[in-house]
Amino acid sequence: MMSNTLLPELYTTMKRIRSFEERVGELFIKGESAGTMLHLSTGEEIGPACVGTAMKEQDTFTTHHRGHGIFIARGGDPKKMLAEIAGKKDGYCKGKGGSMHIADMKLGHLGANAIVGGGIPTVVGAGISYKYLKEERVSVAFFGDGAMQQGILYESMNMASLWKLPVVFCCINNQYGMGTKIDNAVGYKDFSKRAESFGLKTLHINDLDVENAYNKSREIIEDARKFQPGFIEIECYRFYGHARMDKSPYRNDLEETEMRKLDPIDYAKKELIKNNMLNKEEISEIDKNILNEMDEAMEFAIKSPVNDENEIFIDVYSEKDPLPISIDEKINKILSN
Amino acid sequence: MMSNTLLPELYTTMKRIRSFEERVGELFIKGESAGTMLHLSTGEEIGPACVGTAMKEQDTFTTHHRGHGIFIARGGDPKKMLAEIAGKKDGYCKGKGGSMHIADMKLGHLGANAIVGGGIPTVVGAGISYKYLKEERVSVAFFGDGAMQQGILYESMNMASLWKLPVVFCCINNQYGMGTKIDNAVGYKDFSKRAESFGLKTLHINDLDVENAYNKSREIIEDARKFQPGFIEIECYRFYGHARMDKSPYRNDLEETEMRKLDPIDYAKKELIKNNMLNKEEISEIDKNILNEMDEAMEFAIKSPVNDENEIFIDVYSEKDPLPISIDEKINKILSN
Amino acid sequence: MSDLNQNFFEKITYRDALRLAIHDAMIEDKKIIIIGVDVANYGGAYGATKDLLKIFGKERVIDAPISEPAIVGAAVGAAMTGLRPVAELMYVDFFGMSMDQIVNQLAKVRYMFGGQISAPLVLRTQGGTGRSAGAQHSQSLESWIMHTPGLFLSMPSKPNDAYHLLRHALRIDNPTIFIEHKLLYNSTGYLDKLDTNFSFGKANIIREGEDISIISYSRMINFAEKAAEILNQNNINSEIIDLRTLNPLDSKTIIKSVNKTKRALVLSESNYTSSVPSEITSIIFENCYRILKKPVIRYTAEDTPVPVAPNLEKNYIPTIEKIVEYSKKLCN
Amino acid sequence: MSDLNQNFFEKITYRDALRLAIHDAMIEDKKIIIIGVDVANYGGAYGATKDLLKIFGKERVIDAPISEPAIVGAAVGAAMTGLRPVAELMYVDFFGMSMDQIVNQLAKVRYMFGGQISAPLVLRTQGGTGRSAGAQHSQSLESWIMHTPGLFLSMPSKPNDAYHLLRHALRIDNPTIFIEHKLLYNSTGYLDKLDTNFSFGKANIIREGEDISIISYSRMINFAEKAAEILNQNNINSEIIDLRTLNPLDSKTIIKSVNKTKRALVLSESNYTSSVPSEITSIIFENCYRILKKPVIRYTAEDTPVPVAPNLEKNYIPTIEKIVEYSKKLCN
Ligand SMILES: Cc1ncc(C[n+]2csc(CCOP(=O)(O)OP(=O)(O)O)c2C)c(N)n1
Ligand SMILES: Cc1ncc(C[n+]2csc(CCOP(=O)(O)OP(=O)(O)O)c2C)c(N)n1
Ligand SMILES: [Mg+2]
Ligand SMILES: [Mg+2]
Repeated sequence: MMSNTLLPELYTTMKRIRSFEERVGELFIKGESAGTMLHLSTGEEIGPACVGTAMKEQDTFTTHHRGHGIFIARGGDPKKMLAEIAGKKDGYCKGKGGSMHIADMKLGHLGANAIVGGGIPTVVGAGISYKYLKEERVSVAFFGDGAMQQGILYESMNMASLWKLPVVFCCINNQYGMGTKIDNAVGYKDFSKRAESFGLKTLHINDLDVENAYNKSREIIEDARKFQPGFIEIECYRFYGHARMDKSPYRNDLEETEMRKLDPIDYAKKELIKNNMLNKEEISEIDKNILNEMDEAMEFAIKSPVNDENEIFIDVYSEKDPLPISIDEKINKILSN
Repeated sequence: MMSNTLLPELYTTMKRIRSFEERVGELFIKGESAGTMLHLSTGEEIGPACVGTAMKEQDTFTTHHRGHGIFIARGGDPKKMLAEIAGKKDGYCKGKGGSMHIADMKLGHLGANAIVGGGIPTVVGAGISYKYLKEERVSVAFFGDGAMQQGILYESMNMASLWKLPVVFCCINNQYGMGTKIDNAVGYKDFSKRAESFGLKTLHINDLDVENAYNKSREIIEDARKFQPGFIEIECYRFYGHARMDKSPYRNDLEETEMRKLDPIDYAKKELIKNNMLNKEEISEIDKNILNEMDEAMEFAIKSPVNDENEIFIDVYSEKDPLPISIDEKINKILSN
Repeated sequence: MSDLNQNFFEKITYRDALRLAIHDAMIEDKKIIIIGVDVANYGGAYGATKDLLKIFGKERVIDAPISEPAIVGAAVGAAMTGLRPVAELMYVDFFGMSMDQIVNQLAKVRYMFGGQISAPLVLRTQGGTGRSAGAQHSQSLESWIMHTPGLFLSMPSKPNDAYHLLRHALRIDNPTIFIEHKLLYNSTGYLDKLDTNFSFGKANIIREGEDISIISYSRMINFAEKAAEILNQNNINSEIIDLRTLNPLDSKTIIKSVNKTKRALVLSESNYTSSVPSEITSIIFENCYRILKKPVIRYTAEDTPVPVAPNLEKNYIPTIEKIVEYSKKLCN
Repeated sequence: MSDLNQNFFEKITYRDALRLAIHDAMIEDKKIIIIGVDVANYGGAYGATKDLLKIFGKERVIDAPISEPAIVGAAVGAAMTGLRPVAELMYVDFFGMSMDQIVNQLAKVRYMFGGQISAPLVLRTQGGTGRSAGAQHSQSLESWIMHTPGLFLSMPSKPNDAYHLLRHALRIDNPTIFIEHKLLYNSTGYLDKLDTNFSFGKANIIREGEDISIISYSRMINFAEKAAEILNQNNINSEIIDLRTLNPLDSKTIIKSVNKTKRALVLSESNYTSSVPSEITSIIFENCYRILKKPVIRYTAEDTPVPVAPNLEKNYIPTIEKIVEYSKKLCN
């Protein structure tokens, strides 16, 4: 393995993301997922891998609804993630958040969000904190191309620029917002230009070279650390439907077939071999380890117990406060009047 | 009077605006205004005059809270405007809307708005209507520099651009949002660049030549009519406080004195004389007529009757619906149980 | 949607009743357009506008960018200038970002402008739990709307009501907020397009009874009906009132029923506090407190956000068993 | 704010009590920052943050662009990462555009994320009528917030309460929505910084009486007090309960009072339907319906938008005369 390359690591990250998402699909098929609102990042691994790897340990982030990949890239534990997606007690959020609200404060995951654009201003606030507290941290908001049409993004960009915050806005442009192709949602398609006009430093990634993407992303992140906020757009393709139930009838098979050929993982694998960074056996070994890891995660998630019913009432207010009174208690009290 | 110039007309419009706003101030001092939330456009007349004159009769618009000037430029009747500002029955909205909600559907005034940015998407909707109904109308949203930081503006710009709507966004940049100077609110100050990045044709006016501003604005409006939506920024200076009570302690006198020298009306007057378009007497005549008109409007507003109390309940629902039951009636009915 | 010309359907889904309503209205009135995220190509996240793009074309069925505030705002503008938009918010939870345009603009246009104009549009959306969609995609936010003067509010539980309420909303001059329920789309019932009994603003007495009035709307009606069967086996004859519209609210029918049964259970999937159920409870007490045999009970979702975990989500909202239990206690 | 070190003020404005509270908290806790439109240079539209910029500098007192959704969102993010923001919305009406960040984010952060974190911030704003500010600048929107699990809600009427509630909100781990009233800023009262009687979540019995309970909060307390004097001259001895916080709500004190007086008038400036007053009315009936001598009355603003015309605006909200009139009728 060459020492001046991160490609093996980046490959591994992408592969782990893909394998993880496969397990999410499996969990669903097994009837073990909490609901069907499972948004897979299959095919989009380059973004999470390059930006996720470029971030430092102390950095934080928010994600959109399609955030599993990003969290995996940032060290998320597949066990606790799958358990969360299954709505189980051992999940990151005790199963109360599910796929769209995974969070882990220890790893700097300030939360996934089911509201398109909802988690974007969070990083502005984090940036305010880090700058004020003189902590050398960057906070990154990940979101889709759809969120480029949410006004709060521009409010947030302006704030980051105005207050020179250590913040990066990262758009994973997978060409679709649900069933709507980007051309049907965007009047003029140059997202970097939008971000520039708000004073951000920009980066537009539109190829499969994850290492290059990583190097460039690192510059943006490090500039942000020096209070020049940035914007990264990573173009990719959503390989499958919007959520687990969607078969994408609104786009044609040819497009899917063609676009799926632009597979960042295949590309990285070929590069690894071509440049003698890893041989086939080494790659197989990596892949196998990943599969094992994910097998264990599956088992963990499925075996994880469900919550006690009382869990409904916990975490609404702080631990010091009494739990909200249940409706049952309220009603019985009234009936006893 | 030269025939190929509109300067006399533009001068008259600006002067009427200024005189009108003086009367609004007077109304307040006399204790005849409904409240104190009166936002004068004194010093900012160039924008309303150039864009307002560039619009055609059938065109429509929304304004922000500082919208008197625009409406005057679009033919608003000072009588009914002042009566509205006084909260009287003869006002445009029966005194129920006041200064911040003047509207007149007959003149295409789709409404002033007290929510910064609130009236912007309205013109997108108007644009959808006109395009669908094949009416050759343009709809213009007027707003301040503060609204450039409201996300809904960018959502609206994108829609106008995506759907190629006959819509123009017009920013009256008076350098302040209340007590906040534009540099403390905007990270990177090139509004045209923002608008361009959403696919709009842009125009930035930053001098006192109202006729030139008018000619350029007309191009933007006519392009919009051909479905190329546009953006106009007109830089100016808010001569007085934010609202009638504000003495602008947050900005220094020197700045005010210097900036007030950039008076579009003085400038136009000098141009008129220099170019022999009007002589001093003719200008005095115009000014006098305007003063008379405003005197009459004042009298009208002050004499206009107040509303019957029952007016509270009217216009909540359509004429076909019963009026909302008053609280008094509700309570008395319950008490009679 | 094969039977476009049929007038009576013995069994039709709630979804298809909605589609038919929009379809029929659009045939009648060229001013009606549809606008929303994924309403055209995708046919609506819950399929309520499926195929309408094909039938009416992209000038009338418009996929919008994910810009909910501007979607509502643009619909308001279009409604003010001659069109009659059916705007869709994919989830009622997106009221959050849209409340300015809904409450400060839409609801007040007519009033602020002294009656010069109104914004006759229908804002369709759907809410409720049942899909483990979590705290931001499962709320019941009708209380915000019912609290806002100027907005009609429809929440049908049955296909026939869905059809007629939507048709009505597309004819009148007031804006209507139309809240569907994500678990009702596949539910079925009859549809009589020529129904002469349907009357806007009137509650529907789904079941007559003497022992207890169960007052509800939207999906909870189904729960009430199932509970009623069980109660019946226990010799409790319940009257079920489906409010159908929350503004206007048919308090007369509620009061009349409670005056008869002298017991009332208000059933809703919304949160408990400061809510539609609080309103209805107040109205019943105000008018019937002297004759009530027992206090009015409001049975709602817990006063917490909605959890994802299916076992929690299930118990988060009212259950049929508990409806039965409380009803029995009321009838004791 | 000359007497920064004083502990007791015989007469201080509501505005200055708020300023002092923020000031004192900021001295104590370096994590507190202020963020909002015109909070720094301008000192707040209603002056509640005047001079704080000078004292604490622009790192802690931050003028924000007019981007309310992002202001709330940024405050949430800052609160999640170690600070304790006091965010300001200049008018409560701007809840409209901010509800997503308030309700879908702020209120749910702790719950959705399984208790890992909370967003301990205070969102200050002001509402109400009285300045002819019109339909979009005069609303009373506390009902939306009280309906939302996860948000504490304070609406003080007196300087002393304003001070202590704000101090409390800046110490606890829950987010608090803090709604002031535009006509209260110049009102005066005492302030005892060391007040040991003050207890968070407890209603304040402003006046004890036996004949009728008037339950209210915010500016309407002043109306209630004036009405009480007149009632007193008519031999009606009213008990006034100032709720101070709507979440938590001190139902115990309400119920205890009504159990004594057997008559209740719920007084609020909000709209009537599906509201805080509906909630309180329900609670009273539920607990006291058997002993009530008369139905509970909820006296609120009319169910219409707020008109600008001063003569209309005045009658749009409760009046002292009518409070007296209804109270008399209740005591008949
Ligand atoms: C504010 C809001 N509007 C609509 C939705 C419904 N929705 C969920 S995901 C999605 C598409 C988002 O597209 P994009 O941002 O590109 O992310 P992607 O799904 O492609 O990763 C939509 C419309 C939502 N969750 N939030
Ligand atoms: C959404 C919103 N935020 C804040 C305000 C309070 N406010 C009224 S006018 C104003 C300043 C607006 O500045 P700008 O848009 O530049 O217009 P100008 O007053 O300078 O004409 C502010 C902050 C408001 N009305 N609406
Ligand atoms: Mg996408
Ligand atoms: Mg300005």
